[in-house]
Amino acid sequence: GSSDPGGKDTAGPSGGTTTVKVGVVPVLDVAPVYLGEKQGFYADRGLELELVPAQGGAAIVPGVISGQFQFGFSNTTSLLVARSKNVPVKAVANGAASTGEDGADFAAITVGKGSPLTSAKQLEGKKAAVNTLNNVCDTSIRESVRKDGGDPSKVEFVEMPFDRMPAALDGGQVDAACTPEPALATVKAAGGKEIASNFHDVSPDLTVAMYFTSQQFAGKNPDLVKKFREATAESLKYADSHPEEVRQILTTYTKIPATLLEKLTLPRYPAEPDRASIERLAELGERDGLFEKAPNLDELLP
Amino acid sequence: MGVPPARRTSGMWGKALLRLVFALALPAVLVALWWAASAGSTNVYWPPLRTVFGVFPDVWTGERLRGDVLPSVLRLAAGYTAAAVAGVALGTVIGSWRRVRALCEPVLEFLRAVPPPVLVPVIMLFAGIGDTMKIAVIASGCVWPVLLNTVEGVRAVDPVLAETARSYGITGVARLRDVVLRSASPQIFAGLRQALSIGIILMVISEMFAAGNGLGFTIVQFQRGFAIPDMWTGILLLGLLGFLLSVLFGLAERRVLGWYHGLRASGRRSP
Amino acid sequence: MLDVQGLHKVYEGSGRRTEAVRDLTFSVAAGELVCLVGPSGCGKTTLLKCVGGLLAPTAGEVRLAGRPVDGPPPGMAFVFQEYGRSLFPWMRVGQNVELPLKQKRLSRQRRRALVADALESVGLADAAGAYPWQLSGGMQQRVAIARALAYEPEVLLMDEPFAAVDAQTRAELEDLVRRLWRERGITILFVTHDIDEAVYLGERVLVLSASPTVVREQLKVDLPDQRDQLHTRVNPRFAELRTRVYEQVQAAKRGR
Amino acid sequence: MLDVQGLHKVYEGSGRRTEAVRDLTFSVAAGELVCLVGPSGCGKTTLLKCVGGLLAPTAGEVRLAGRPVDGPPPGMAFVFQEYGRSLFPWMRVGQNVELPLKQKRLSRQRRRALVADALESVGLADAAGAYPWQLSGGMQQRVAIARALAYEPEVLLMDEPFAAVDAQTRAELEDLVRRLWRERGITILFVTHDIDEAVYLGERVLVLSASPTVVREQLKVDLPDQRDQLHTRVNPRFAELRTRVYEQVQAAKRGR
Amino acid sequence: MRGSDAALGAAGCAVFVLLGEAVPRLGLVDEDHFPPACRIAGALGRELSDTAFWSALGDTLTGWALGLAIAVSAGVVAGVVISVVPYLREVTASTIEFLRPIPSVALIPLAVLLYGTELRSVLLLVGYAAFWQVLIQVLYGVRDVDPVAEETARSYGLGGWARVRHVLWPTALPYVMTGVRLAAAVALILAVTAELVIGAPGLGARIAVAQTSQAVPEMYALIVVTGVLGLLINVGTRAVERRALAWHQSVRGEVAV
Ligand SMILES: Nc1ncnc2c1ncn2[C@@H]1O[C@H](COP(=O)(O)OP(=O)(O)OP(=O)(O)O)[C@@H](O)[C@H]1O
Ligand SMILES: Nc1ncnc2c1ncn2[C@@H]1O[C@H](COP(=O)(O)OP(=O)(O)OP(=O)(O)O)[C@@H](O)[C@H]1O
Ligand SMILES: [Mg+2]
Ligand SMILES: [Mg+2]
Repeated sequence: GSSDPGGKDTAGPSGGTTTVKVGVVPVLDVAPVYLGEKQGFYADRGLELELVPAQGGAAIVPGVISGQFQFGFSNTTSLLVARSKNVPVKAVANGAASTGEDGADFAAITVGKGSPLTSAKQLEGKKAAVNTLNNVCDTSIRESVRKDGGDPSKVEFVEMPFDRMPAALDGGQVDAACTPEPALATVKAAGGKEIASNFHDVSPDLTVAMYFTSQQFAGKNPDLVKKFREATAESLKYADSHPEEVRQILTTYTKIPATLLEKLTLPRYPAEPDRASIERLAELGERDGLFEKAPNLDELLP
Repeated sequence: MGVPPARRTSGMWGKALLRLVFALALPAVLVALWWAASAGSTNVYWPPLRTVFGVFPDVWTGERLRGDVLPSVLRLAAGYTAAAVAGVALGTVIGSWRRVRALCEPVLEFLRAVPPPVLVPVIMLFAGIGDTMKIAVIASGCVWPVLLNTVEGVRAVDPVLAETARSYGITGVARLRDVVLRSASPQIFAGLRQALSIGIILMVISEMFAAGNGLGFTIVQFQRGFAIPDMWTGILLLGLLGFLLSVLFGLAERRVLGWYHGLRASGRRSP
Repeated sequence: MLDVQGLHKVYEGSGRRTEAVRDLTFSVAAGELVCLVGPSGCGKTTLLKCVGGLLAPTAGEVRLAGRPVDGPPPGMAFVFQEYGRSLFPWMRVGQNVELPLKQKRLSRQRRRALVADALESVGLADAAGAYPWQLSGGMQQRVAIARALAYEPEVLLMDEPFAAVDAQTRAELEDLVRRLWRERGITILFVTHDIDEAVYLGERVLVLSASPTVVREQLKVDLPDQRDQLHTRVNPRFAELRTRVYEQVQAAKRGR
Repeated sequence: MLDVQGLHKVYEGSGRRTEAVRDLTFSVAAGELVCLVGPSGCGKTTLLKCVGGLLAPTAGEVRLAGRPVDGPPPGMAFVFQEYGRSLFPWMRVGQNVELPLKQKRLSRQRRRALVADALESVGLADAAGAYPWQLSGGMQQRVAIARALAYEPEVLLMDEPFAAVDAQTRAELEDLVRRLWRERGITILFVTHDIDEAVYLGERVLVLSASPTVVREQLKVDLPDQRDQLHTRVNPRFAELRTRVYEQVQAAKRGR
Repeated sequence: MRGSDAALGAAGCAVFVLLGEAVPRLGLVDEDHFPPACRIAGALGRELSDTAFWSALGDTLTGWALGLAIAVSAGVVAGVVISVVPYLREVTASTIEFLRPIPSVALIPLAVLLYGTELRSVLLLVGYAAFWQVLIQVLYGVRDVDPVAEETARSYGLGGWARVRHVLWPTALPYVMTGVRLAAAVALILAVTAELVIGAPGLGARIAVAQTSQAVPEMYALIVVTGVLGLLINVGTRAVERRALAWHQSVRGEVAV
């Protein structure tokens, strides 16, 4: 294998269209690319998408860096952390954003059925589950606690995959959890409650995740990147205005049970990342020690 | 007419020195190769070995050693011991009775094939998210090589030895302790050695879930935090830990299997 | 004491079927010393294992002291033809001899004495600390004998126990066995290929036919009870008996 | 042909040091049949293994046809005292006998013939398809002998090869060995505990002392070359020789 | 006899399934998180009728079989060479012990870096993990050669290769069979894990999707599939063993009597 990020072997033009591999996490956030592909937004620009579902950054970032994927999907904080360690990632398009409605976001701090906890402040001295430590979940929960007048350093964080959180809440192994959809709907269906909208608390327009590529690839293939960005922006716009189709497309690449599907709160899919919210996230990250020095956003953002 | 004692001791030192050279030669060559191959690397995931060595002392001293390595090693010890005991006990039962084996084997084979990363959540349901869970995960992976090797070792007891024991009324615990387990011990040790490295691997996997400290936890954090050289130091440390444990294991093995090594060596041309 | 009735044994497996023993009927009185001879492969070991409860007969029955044998009876010792493989390689010689005694719940002191005694009597007093695989073939065989003797059995089954020792040692061991037998009143079933040995040792010699095996002849050895290597072997009756047995074995071998 | 010079062998390991052979010097002419007798544990097997290049002596030298032995010389066959363990349990009897022949690159046809012949001559023609562990002790030993014979060796080392067979078979095998030796002019070193056998078979009998071992006596067997079980054994010279050897063995054993 | 074994095995499985039904039904764990066996069976039925499932199964099996084949052949060859060549064992011991405990999961970034989510990436991880299982078993197995058998072979002038083939290999075979059984499961585990984490197509990727989608019964159904695969693989290796080791005490001892 070569570390040449040109992606020649897979991204070579074939009859006018170029195949690009995109590493994605099979969750709600990436519905727009699936939808956009179906709608032909990418094909219109001569792009053929090959969407490769992976579990997370551990697989996607090295894949993009080495050119095995041309683009990848990642949450914003991870990209900030990567950037701060001089990993040459470059955001190219927006991913998903907070709904901007407190109490009706697509992710929330939840507690199990019958829990006495009702507000973020009460998390002091309690255990909260996050999918990865030192990432957007704990940063945002800390912010929620802070905003509620509590001391975030007193919250204990435990790492576990989102899908285990409903079980952990029920079993009393953790007191609260950072649950995006569909874990959120699962918790609610089991009688759990939302006690705060942690993403919203960071910024109502929080850009939670973005699509990115490697700096090298972006430098060598500005055209391709531009096409991808445009197509993605169009897809995002389309998705934002056609929530039913989003729900529909979810059934093609996820196995979300039909009973949950209707209850899901969808994220917003703005066409462009919200720089202010990302700056806020970087500030919080620096404060929580995710990185020593806030990364240069100009290098990261498109 | 023996070798004079002075020469014998110097021979002993010579042997120890030779063993040291044997142990270090190949690693030295490999490290040199790695060093040379990675020297000019700019790839973040493939840092120059020099950088890795450079950060090693900073990463793995003081607090980390006590706060991360020690708990991991303790969990490993607990899980490994549990697996060894369970594997040998269960293996002896299954190996001794064909019908028990026929009854249990399908279910065991089923469980054996379930990947730990998907098994961990299930174990979490029953064992919570604390150390119990991690120990259970380690044990659940280590047990297989011990179990399989014990079963096969027990099945292969020399029929003449088995008959000897039977004819002298050596049954029950004595038969188990003095005949069956001893006879199977070379194979059991093969399993125990396998389990050792699997234990380390599962220690890492178990700490990828719901952990707050530990060697595996730290490595995963480094990986997620893109502290790639630090991550490599963690991998090196895992290797070192494996090597260290295998040296200890070798000492134990030499004690327990002394008879076996002597027996097998008795056919070699020069003793 | 020991009753073998219509014993029949067929080995089956790995694509082979061997009728090792066709029909054996004989009995051994309590405290008797019976020698078994017969052509190689005729089923002596098979018979001994059936008597010792180590092998289930295909048909027929073995009774010991009136009770049918369906497992090794207590108070029985077995010296295997495969002496080397019947010693536990992970135990030193002393431990090998001691192990069955532990099972008998003897005191440590008594065990020590018995082990030392038995090893002494087979001429291996100074090999107690060696592993079996550090010994020569003959020494291993003597360890196996020592183990059986130390056990102080009531019934002793020996399968060519002196095959690997030199003539002189063999003579000594023969006398040892006879002495123990006379002193303790043990019942002994002794398989041997050495016809002189069979006649010298036994009260009775059983000659087996070639496989599929039946009892070809039972010979009472009417030599005086007190035997010794020098006089007994030159006794004309001894010569007669040994010639008789030899003829029978020869006939048995040809007779297949 | 074979020269053993000041052979010395010490076993060390697992907390024991045994001086098995102290100082052995003797030689065997090409085409000679020499029998070795000596007390159990005196180092006969050790000696044989040194001669066969399987064991490195602690001191001294073994030369075969002028060349020092430092590994098994080609054209040599060995019948081990532990016959049972020297047969490969994963091969059937026929394959066990055939394996060394394959190594000699004989044609398939020739191998077949040799295997069938050898098995026939030890009386195991119909056991070719059995696994060794399906055979009786004596049968296993005969397979080991058949393997050595089929190999058509120039030098044949046999370590108590007839210990587990009955008297009649033993006599037949003795005659077989003598016949092959005479026909093929093989050099044979033959370890036995049976003194009659040593005298009957050998051109010369070497009596070893007890361990630590030296050569105690070398006895030329001046019996006629043409021997047979009936006449040779009643030859008065035979009786003289065997008494002589017996005395030596007895003395050797006491002499420790 | 073979039939009664199968019946016993089926009985064991039945008890296991009943346990899987009873534990959630009795409320020992929450049904939502550990669905009873019948619901898993339902999900399994849906999976089995989905063509995508079958192609995923095919992908997983391809990765498994190739990875296992590589690991077994490399492990056997390396093990034999290391044991046969003088001093090689001493020289390589420390390196082997160093490399063995390095978890494949830690190598995932490296694998992705080299091969992306292609099959080769899965093969690297599968091969790396399964190789050690075979190697260690071979090393221990080779050591088990009976000295008398070895001497016999040498005395008859069997050369190096013939000794490996006729003495060393049959002796080590029981160990190797255990090694292959261990490796087969590890290879399956790693194939699924690699797919799960790096998203190479296969059962693992489907499990990942089921997990992130909160489709609990589907996830368990897929886990059951991997377990059943392991079971079938074992049936296969046992059958091979019965033929290849017919001479060995472990097999013949259970045939007789
Ligand atoms: N485990 C076995 N499986 C199959 N056949 C066997 C087995 N053991 C013995 N036999 C067969 O049974 C017959 C009798 O064997 P046995 O060992 O009883 O003979 P034996 O009289 O002790 O002979 P020997 O004097 O040579 O020791 C032989 O033909 C042998 O091939
Ligand atoms: N592998 C070994 N390790 C240590 N000591 C050994 C080993 N093999 C033999 N010996 C010792 O060497 C001495 C001679 O043994 P050897 O086997 O040569 O005797 P032998 O003459 O063949 O006896 P036998 O007639 O009983 O077979 C014995 O005292 C024995 O204990
Ligand atoms: Mg027998
Ligand atoms: Mg010997």
